[in-house]
Amino acid sequence: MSGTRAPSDGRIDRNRPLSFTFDGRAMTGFAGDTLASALMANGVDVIGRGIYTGRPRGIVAAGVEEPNAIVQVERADGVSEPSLRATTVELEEGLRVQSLAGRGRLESPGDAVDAGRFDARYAHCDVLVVGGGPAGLAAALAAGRSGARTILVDADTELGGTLLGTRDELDREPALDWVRAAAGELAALPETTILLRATAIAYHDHQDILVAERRPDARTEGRLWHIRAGQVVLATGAHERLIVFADNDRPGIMLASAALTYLHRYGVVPGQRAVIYTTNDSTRTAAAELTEAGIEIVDVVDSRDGRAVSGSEGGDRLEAVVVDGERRGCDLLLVSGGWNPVVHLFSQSRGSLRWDDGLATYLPERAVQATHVAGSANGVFDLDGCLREGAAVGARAAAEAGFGDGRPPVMPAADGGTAIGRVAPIWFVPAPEGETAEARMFVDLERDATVADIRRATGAGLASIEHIKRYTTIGTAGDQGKTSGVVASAVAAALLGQEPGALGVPTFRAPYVPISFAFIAGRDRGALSDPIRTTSIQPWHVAHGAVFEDVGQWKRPRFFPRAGESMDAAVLRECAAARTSVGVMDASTLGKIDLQGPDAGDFLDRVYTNGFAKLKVGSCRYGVMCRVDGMVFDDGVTSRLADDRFHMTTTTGNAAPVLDHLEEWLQTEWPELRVRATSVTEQWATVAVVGPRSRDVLAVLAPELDVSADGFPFMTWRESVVAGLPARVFRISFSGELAYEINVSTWHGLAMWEEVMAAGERFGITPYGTEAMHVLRAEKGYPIIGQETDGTVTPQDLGMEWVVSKTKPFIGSRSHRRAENRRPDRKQLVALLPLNPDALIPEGNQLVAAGTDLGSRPVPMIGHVTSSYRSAFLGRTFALALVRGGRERHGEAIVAPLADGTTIEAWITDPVVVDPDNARRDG
Amino acid sequence: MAELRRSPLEGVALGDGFREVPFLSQIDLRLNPADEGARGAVESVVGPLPLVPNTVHGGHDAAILWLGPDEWLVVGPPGSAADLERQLRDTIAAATDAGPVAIVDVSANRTTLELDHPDARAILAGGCSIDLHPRAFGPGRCAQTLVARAGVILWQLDDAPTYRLLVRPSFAAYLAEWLTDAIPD
Amino acid sequence: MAATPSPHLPDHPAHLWRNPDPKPAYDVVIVGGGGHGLATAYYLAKNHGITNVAVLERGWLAGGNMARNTAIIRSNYLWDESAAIYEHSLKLWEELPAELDYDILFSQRGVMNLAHSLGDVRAGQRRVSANRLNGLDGEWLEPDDIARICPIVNLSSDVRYPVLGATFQPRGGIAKHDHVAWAYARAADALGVDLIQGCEVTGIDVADGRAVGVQTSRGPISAGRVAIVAAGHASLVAAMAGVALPLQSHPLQALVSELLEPIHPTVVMSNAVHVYVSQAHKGELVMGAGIDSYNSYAQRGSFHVIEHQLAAALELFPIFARAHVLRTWAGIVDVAPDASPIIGPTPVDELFVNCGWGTGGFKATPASGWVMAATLATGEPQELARPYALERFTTGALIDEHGAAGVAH
Amino acid sequence: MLLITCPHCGPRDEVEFRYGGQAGVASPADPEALDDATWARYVFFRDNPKGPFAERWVHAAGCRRWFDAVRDTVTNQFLDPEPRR
Repeated sequence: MSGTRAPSDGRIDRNRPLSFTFDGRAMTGFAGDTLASALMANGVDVIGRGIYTGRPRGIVAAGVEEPNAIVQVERADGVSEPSLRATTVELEEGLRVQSLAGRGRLESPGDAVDAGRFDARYAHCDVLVVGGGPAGLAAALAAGRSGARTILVDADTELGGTLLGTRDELDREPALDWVRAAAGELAALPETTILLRATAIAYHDHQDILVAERRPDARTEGRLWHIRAGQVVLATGAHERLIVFADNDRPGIMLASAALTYLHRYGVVPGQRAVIYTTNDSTRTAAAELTEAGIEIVDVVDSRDGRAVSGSEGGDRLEAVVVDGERRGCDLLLVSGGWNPVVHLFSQSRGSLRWDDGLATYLPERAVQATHVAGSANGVFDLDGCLREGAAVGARAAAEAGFGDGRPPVMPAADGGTAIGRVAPIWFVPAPEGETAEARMFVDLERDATVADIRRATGAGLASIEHIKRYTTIGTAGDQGKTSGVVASAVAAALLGQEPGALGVPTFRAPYVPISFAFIAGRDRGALSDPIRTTSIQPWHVAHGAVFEDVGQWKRPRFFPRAGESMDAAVLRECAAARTSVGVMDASTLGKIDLQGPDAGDFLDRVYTNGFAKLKVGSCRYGVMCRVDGMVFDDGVTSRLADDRFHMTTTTGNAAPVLDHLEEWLQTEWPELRVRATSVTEQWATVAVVGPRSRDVLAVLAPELDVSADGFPFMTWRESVVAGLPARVFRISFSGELAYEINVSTWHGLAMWEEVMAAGERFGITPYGTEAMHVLRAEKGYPIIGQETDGTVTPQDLGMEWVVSKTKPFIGSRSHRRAENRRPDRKQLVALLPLNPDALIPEGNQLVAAGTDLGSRPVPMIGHVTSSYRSAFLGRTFALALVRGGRERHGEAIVAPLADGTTIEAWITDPVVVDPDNARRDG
Repeated sequence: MAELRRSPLEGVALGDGFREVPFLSQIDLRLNPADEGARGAVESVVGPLPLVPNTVHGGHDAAILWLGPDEWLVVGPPGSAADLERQLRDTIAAATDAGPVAIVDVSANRTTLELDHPDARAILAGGCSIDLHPRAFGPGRCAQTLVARAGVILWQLDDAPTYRLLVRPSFAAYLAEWLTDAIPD
Repeated sequence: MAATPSPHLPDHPAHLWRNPDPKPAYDVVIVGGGGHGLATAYYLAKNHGITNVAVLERGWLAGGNMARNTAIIRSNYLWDESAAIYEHSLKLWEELPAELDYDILFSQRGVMNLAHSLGDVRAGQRRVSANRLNGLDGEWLEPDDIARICPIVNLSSDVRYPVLGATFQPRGGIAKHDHVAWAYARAADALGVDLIQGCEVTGIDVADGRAVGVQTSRGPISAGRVAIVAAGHASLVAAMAGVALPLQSHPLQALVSELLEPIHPTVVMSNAVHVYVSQAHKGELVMGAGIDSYNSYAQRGSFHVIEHQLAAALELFPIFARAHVLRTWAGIVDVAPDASPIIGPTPVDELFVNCGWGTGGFKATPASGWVMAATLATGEPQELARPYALERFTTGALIDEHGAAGVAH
Repeated sequence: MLLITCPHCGPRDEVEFRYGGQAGVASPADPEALDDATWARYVFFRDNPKGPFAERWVHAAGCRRWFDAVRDTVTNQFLDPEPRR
């Protein structure tokens, strides 16, 4: 016989039927059912198959420890989720459930992105109570009444824990009446929060507990709580264990407590003729309760009487068990092999465990964090004891958090209670036919692993539980060995001739229950997966069809194509405009740092390779920074605003790292320097006006400003009004052209850009993006940090001895004198001119000496291309490259072997290929 | 010039319960609080500096926020920064016993979002790890912290609670989208 | 060739190793019974005939990083020195199943490294070009090629960081880490090497500047040569002999999903968003994240690393949304300033180190053991190991695998 | 997620901080006077203890101040309740 729905009883809502399908068969359950209880009530025996053996498997448990009933669930909205435990899925209308043979399926709901939405919540409390059973409720009441900020989390849909599945009484009233009253009181406490359907999945360092809350009717499907708790009470309960004997995996064999839970909570009669097989007192009332439900009790087999079940018979459903060599017909075997306190979170918190012989299991021993354990999680199994310990621990936790006097509140008295007494464990029942039956003695049902597997592992020489776990895969499935871990350890110990607690258990890993990737990713998806940073001029770029590139978190215009124009054509056009007339680009993303203080000049002398202390007010200077190891870290132009004030610029990507670097040296090495560094990156928008007509544009915009070559020379800056806006204008150039960088308040960035465009219209002013910017600077041999450099390049390698002081120390100066950094064959920056002026060497391509044999491997490489472009100005291609001893090779040929087997030959030249005399820039 | 200014969230549709307060004046002050000359000079202009970390003197219209043991942010109404900076520089220059004070106009370096929503705490707790419970964080408190992936100066104005979030312009659209998306159920 | 993914694992051999008590003296004592230590012992015995060797393991064999990595194998490193040693390793991998007669589930399903920015593209092209000239199988993939090889990668231009291309090494892949370690252990044991577990080294005996033995929790053991092959704990062991190593130990986190039907046919890495993922033989997704910033021996990291990793992973692989995290864990990686290993002699005679493998340790296992064995056999650095000498930090001749992924713009 | 106590701002989540490695490594007063080995020791060699470790953090997303703390690298517990400056 299979399970049936009882005519009454249970905490389901029989007025709310819900339809669902299982492997295509239409079924009905009720609100309040789990998928497992509904399946059982519909007479389903086989929910899945053993992953290796293919043997039929039924429902074993009623909670997260279920090893068998694992299914694929498709919701009405089309979302399909693999590998869910039917025992933890709340039944809802329209579920389409499929059995699985060990592996789940990932499916996209059509072409649509998964509609599921999850979020996160940070929370802080004085006392966190995990588990809303009797011990947890008592603890929460004690803590909550003290005024402590208390959070109670419970994985179930309602509070009560095991009481939901028993008929226990308190003060001679149904225990659930007390639960209801306690829940009501807690809900009314202003500083107490109750989270239901909320599973604590991880206990990290510093009292950081992750709680996954399922929210079936909310806008977010789930919420991941990050709870920082002053004190933590773990009232996480215990899982009943199976007993290992031959063919112990047959549908109809289930945990005793689970069977009673199905009966009392869900109104499901799990079978008709039952044998109870127990090792302890927790099944004491089971027979009476089953009898009351009309189930015939065939036998009660108690290990403490020296009796044992050694085998089972049947097909897809249990038909009989073998008790002390005799066949007993039954369709239900209720098993209680003892109890495993749920110590997962305690262990994750680094608490230590100890073996307890009386309970034949591991118990919490010593906490490392502010962790308290109460109730059956602590080995206390009687209801009275759970309430008393819960109340005591809750009060103590609150007191340690500074609330209340630590005295526990009075709890109601349990009538009788459900102590388990001493456990007489049976790790596995020997079979009459000997060891051959061990291949049918299942230890880990989810991994289909048996006593035979463990015997093989120990026989191979393995003596560590971690090795045995890996050899057998026991404990590695989704249930993480909740029912099997202690048994496996004890079986292995027995086979090795050791005591049951000798081997310990494998490390408990977070999460306590499996949690979906989407649940953890939360809202950090799509547009919110990472900030998109844009400048104040972005609306113009978008309106004018810019193509963007990602530069860190920034989106920067790469080029501005006209209709039908290719990137190459657009970039050539943009470059030509800058070299022949005037171009404009948005340089707002450059890092900017305001440095103030009497020692600012000295400070810059120490952080830049060149000198700044003597820079005149009103002047600008290019500088290079190195790391302590002497490698180039960043570069930029720094201008003196006043005797005690500088305006530093950094590369876009290094804006934050450079500020951090400056603060680090200021705060930790040179606190005596009176310098303050403040980021002004986003205070200023920067519009670079570039080209021979840039002066004309500026003259139009700033009529009061003397823009003549003598009045506003190269590498100086002016404070001025430009287009009616207060501005700082820097005459600096990253293109080799006459150029100005106009800085205005970010509020004015777009207005300034528009004014520049209007003023430049008569000169054909052309906006350009990062690509043209890269070409223009490359033509001048200006390196880009991160493109010409890769953390292994010194300023000398870049041909920048001129920027490296010989007379003063700076960060990294000592490293430049190390042997390796003085080698003449270091890779040095050069330009390459392909013999074929149309041939473009791919960026990144490696280089070999002319005449190198390319027919064998490895081919000796002497450098690589860092940048490669078509130059509008030169009417040809060119590249920058780092080449071994490159400075001595000017005029030599070099070869780039391409991926397709062809080669490009090029001449090595000085890195400056346009206007080496700087006549254009200085014009 | 007001017509030429654009705030970072101009034209951006924002969710209920929050709005941009654009163009506030902001001056970053750096000085050693033990330097009585410098502190006296500064305080003669802006009023007492909050010396307790993460606290604020003042309110909606004018306030000083503690940013670090030697750093404060002076917030004022739009258009007041230039005068204030000049006044500070003049006063410090005249104070012969004042050590160095760094003064930087950072008005455009951050914009301000004001969150006035009954669930403001919960919304922020969706991405901000600091404890916003009234016992821990109330009116007159500020903190430099993270909300989701954006750095902010978080500042509680009143018991409502109303919060201000000062954020870099380039992160403002992200933060606004995050807040709009966060309005809880 | 790629084995067809199947939930079935091959049976392990019925005998793996003896569990001998330590002898009073060995020619070579290897401190550390991880993959590298076991491989070193095996090649000492097999290539050099040196079998009077003990491998001392504090816990259980291969229970450190070998048990905690994501089992990715590739050799497509940028620098010549790196490519040489990792390619030697890959060649050894290709022979390993037959040589060790153990199904280590070595699957050459290819390793793809995604580029999300123009800088990534440039760096990827540079690496592929170097790989090809060094004789490695490196390819550059355009998005269409990526779709062909791994259809589940999201190649939409609407994602936050669109995929612009990828490097690909077809010979790269994965293997089953425990099987690899046990295969080496079994083979070394069979050749006479003593694998001694539960034996913690508490001191290194140095006399006249020469290492002569070790103190252990199971008594003193004298040794002709001592090799420290202890991964995350290398600097602690070396310190026992007064040798300082430029290493910092950090957590490196990883996670695994439940068993899933085959969906992910290759290995995909994305340094830019700190994700790497493959689907192991039984069907679980195995995923690694970035290194936690702080020093730690805790074998656990901080959860925000996992949160970032999964958010990034779902941008790349939306279909993973409903896969479940089953377990998370961390190894302890020892990282040198240039992110390259340190192999060879130390200032103490007869004391050798092999450490600093950072995130590259698993794939290097065969070559690491090979070159270390040769170094121990001759007392001189093996040719491939020579660039990895401790002295490079003094001369400045670093092999900067950090810098090779320069990210500033 | 570690909870790190900034000496100014109090306890904050780890993501607000950046790690600075070993504390108390002073830069040499006169680097030029050092031989290559000594210089290399300063640049590249740091303690890597298992147990208490004096280290530096900067409250990068907060007050931007650097501070020292002692943390056990096995338990991650900070040993000074109030980190030293």
